[in-house]
Amino acid sequence: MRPFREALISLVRRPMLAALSVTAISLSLFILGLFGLTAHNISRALAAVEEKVEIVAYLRDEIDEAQLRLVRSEIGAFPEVESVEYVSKTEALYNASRELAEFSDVFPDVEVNPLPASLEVRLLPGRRDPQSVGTVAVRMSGYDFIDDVRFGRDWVDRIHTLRRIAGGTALIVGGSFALVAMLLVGATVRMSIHARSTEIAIMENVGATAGFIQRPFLAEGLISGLAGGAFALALTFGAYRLLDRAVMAVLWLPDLWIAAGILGGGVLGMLSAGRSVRQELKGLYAI
Amino acid sequence: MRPFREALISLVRRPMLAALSVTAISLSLFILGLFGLTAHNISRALAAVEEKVEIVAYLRDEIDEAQLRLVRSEIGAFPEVESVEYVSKTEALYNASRELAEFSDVFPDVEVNPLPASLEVRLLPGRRDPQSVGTVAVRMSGYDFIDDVRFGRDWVDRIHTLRRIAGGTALIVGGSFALVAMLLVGATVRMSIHARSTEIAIMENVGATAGFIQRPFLAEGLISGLAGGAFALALTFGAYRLLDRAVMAVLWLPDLWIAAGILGGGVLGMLSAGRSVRQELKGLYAI
Amino acid sequence: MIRFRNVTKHYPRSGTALADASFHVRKAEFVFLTGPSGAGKTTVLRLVHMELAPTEGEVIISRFSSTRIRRREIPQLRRRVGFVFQDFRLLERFTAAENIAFALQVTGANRSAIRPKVMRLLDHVGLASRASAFPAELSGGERQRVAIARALATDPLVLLADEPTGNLDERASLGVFELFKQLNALGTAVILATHDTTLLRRHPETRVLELEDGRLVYDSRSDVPKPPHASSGDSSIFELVRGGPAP
Amino acid sequence: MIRFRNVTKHYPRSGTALADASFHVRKAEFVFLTGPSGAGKTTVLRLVHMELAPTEGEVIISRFSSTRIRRREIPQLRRRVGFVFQDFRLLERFTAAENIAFALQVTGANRSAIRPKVMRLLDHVGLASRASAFPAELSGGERQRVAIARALATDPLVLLADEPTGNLDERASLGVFELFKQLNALGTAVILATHDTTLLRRHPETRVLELEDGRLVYDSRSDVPKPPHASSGDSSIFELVRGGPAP
Ligand SMILES: Nc1ncnc2c1ncn2[C@@H]1O[C@H](COP(=O)(O)OP(=O)(O)OP(=O)(O)O)[C@@H](O)[C@H]1O
Ligand SMILES: Nc1ncnc2c1ncn2[C@@H]1O[C@H](COP(=O)(O)OP(=O)(O)OP(=O)(O)O)[C@@H](O)[C@H]1O
Ligand SMILES: [Mg+2]
Ligand SMILES: [Mg+2]
Repeated sequence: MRPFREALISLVRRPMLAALSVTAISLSLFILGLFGLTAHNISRALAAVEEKVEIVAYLRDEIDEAQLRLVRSEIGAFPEVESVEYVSKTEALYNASRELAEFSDVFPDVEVNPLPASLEVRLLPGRRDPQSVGTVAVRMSGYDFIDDVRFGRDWVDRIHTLRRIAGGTALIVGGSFALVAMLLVGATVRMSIHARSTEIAIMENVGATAGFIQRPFLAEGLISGLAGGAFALALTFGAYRLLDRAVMAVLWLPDLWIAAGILGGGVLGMLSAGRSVRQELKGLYAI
Repeated sequence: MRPFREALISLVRRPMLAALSVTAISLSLFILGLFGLTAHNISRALAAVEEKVEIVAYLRDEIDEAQLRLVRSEIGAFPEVESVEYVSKTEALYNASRELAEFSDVFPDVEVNPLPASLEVRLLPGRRDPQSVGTVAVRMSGYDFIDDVRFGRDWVDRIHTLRRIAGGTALIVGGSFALVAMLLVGATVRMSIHARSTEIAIMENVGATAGFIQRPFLAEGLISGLAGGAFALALTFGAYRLLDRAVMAVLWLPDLWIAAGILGGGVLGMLSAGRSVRQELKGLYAI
Repeated sequence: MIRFRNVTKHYPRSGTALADASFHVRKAEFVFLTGPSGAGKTTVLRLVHMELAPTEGEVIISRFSSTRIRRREIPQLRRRVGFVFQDFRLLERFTAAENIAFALQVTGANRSAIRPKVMRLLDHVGLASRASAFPAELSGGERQRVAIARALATDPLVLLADEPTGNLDERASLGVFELFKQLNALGTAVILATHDTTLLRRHPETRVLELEDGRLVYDSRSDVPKPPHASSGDSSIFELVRGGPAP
Repeated sequence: MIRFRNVTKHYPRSGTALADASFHVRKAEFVFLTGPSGAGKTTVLRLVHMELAPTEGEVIISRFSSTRIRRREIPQLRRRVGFVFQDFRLLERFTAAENIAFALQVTGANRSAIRPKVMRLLDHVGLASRASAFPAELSGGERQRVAIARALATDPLVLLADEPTGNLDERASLGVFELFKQLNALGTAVILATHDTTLLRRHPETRVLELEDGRLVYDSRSDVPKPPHASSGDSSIFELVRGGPAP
């Protein structure tokens, strides 16, 4: 195919220009990679904390098997609820003895188990905000056999605020980074094509149509963008390894993000090239 | 001055090239601005949390005025200690009654105040790590009149870990961003000067020395860098306002950072330009 | 084929380069366009090529008129017009052969036909051995010959040649001129802008259009008598020669 | 002043452009350098300018030798050598006047002296009215004259002129030639590379060096007889002219 052959020839024959523009594209996309890495890990950490949001309903001792089954299945059917776990009185005592050393001393001695049985309710992801938690808690406390409902309002509020702040910051800072990366790729491609305006003018002079002139540049933009994306991936991986070893265990980016980043680089390179070439075309009359 | 006059002429006569390279420089430095904004706010938030690290020493009821004064001044002289605050039995009771609603019910009724007096010790910034805290606590518990020393080891550990992680991440991610910004500025300046290699070759042909050729380019690099820095500042301020309104109250960057950013942009632009021109010089013989 | 109707061209920062010029070049005609430096020769050729729009008047080439042509028709026109530019305009990153091939690719020529045709053209201008050299690796005259070969490549309807022998020795010039004559014999209209008086003197039968200071002062096919060699233009050089101070 | 000692120049991708050339040009001498396109004329001038290093042999200009010159001496040399490049090499973003002024600034000329000198030079080449035009706004011949004015600006020790009249009409050529003669009369050595046979014929007293295919085949000052007009080079054009197919 002419466009790709010519693009490769051109990249090889202008090694400096090609190297500089691929470098600039790589660095621009690396910004996204770094931001993605940070954002992904923070978001996963928050999600992990949020998973601990649960509502505990303490049951009266009088509840019987059938009633328990009914309550469990009814609560399990609430639209917000992910799972309902039953913790018997014995289990509660066992857990308490493991968690509290002082308690463990008295454990074998107690005659009567003072701890109530309970239902531990987890909510679906996306329904762990204070309002949903509150609603579910209120509905649950309506049951006769439920003595008391607890969910640590402060805790839920605080996580929610954190999430909102992290999300808003990520949206604004991340959006800025993404925009910056796009604009940077655009500016560098524009620059590398501006450096070739004489070439483009000559092509026009010889009677080449806009499309004919553009095609190799589009191919070149695509190739540079993909190459830039690949290098950016390598750089991001380097930063990931460094973080992982020097600071703490971090998660690597999801495959989808990686694929989107590289393809995005290619498409961005191509679109920028197309736009830049169109801007260089003199059109009908030079003067 | 010739260099600056020529630089301005050149910027005006190549508006496209000038605009593109200033744009690219602005965007690159904006990355630093955004990162700086985020890092500064996270660091301030962590510092605020860390300020709450304190060691509380409960005093025996038997302690008298003179002994108390001695203990206070001795502990205040520890190299790690910032301040020592005395909380009397009465104050302790008052505080407890304000913080715990249940307690407040019984407050007027109590005959004997069950709460001990205490010393609240704050450490100097930079000495709030688990080890320093532990050392001070051990030294304090050596005093006769001190009954018990508490500092919430888990809390101190957790804050310290967070600090370490945030610091490490900032160092690696921020270092990468700074490097990327520098390389990007370098690459775009290099590109814009590469676009003028013919011009440079002609100057050499006419007998201009390397220094004579370089000077206007240095001035141009300085001007573009400063302009890029100023635009980056404006963009960063925009992001700050957006964050501040849409997400949460954030702190603006310290003046020193701003000055360093803009001056850094100028110096970076100048150095990159100098290096780029030297690379374009054909030198002794073209072939 | 080529018709100028009262064409005037002003350049933004320098004024009138062509004033009220009217002439007609027929199909398969051969015309010398002459006049001193700065007279407007290149301007006329660029108007034919529709690289410039006339400020006033109309330029008509074949079925294209400067007043009605649309943007996407420009490439169609240019593919029928071969232009040997005064400053060559070779693609620096293309070899001599690739520069010529490019002009053929643009017309959608058959890929397999391009290579032999390019080699034949290079051979015609004496550059077969330099086919794979880049413009920067060619001498001035060699570059000019590549530009000539490119202009001839597409068997154009109209050939515009702007000082095409300025960098060529007498023998090469003659060869190039013969190439133009042959193309002309096959039906191509040729406008050759030149100062080369040897060339003019050698072909007294050929039509001459003479410009001076943007005005068409002489057309050998009309009845206007050739004016005495005129006054304006480069007088200052002569003042100097007649006794100005050394630089 | 200028001495070539068995100078050979190979270009990386194209072989020998100059083979074992030896000659000497004295102070205040005027030399025509001639030969067909591709013979090596520009190569000789670029060697004098130390833009190229000889592959073998030695080039000596005044006190500079190609074998010993150091990087920082190159600008010193070039400031003493005026060069009218075949492709002009004007700074595109500088006006005509600024292009000439630049050559003077480079030599550290007094700022207040530059402006009047530039205007005088522009006037000498008939471009006073185009002083503030950019190269892209000039005609081919006008650009060439700016290049000439720039080369003359620094009162050089040596003037190299590469086909300096290729884009000029006869009268302007004569004027330029007279400028060169005047400079030469003041002590500047001039090497003028040209194919312009009219110029050569008009100045039979002037020394001629003739190159052919990289060899120095004739020096009018030595006793070597001028060879019959030779064989190689652009023969293919003539084959065509003698009856090859049209392109
Ligand atoms: N792009 C431009 N902008 C402004 N003025 C121009 C431009 N191009 C040419 N001119 C001016 O118009 C006049 C005619 O220029 P043109 O190039 O047509 O001359 P020419 O006859 O080709 O001369 P030459 O023989 O020197 O090439 C000249 O005075 C020139 O300075
Ligand atoms: N940079 C280069 N790289 C490779 N080959 C070159 C280079 N420059 C010139 N040549 C070749 O060297 C030979 C001599 O070139 P040169 O420019 O000296 O010729 P010239 O006598 O000036 O010709 P003209 O009259 O056409 O300008 C030519 O065959 C040319 O192709
Ligand atoms: Mg012209
Ligand atoms: Mg030459």
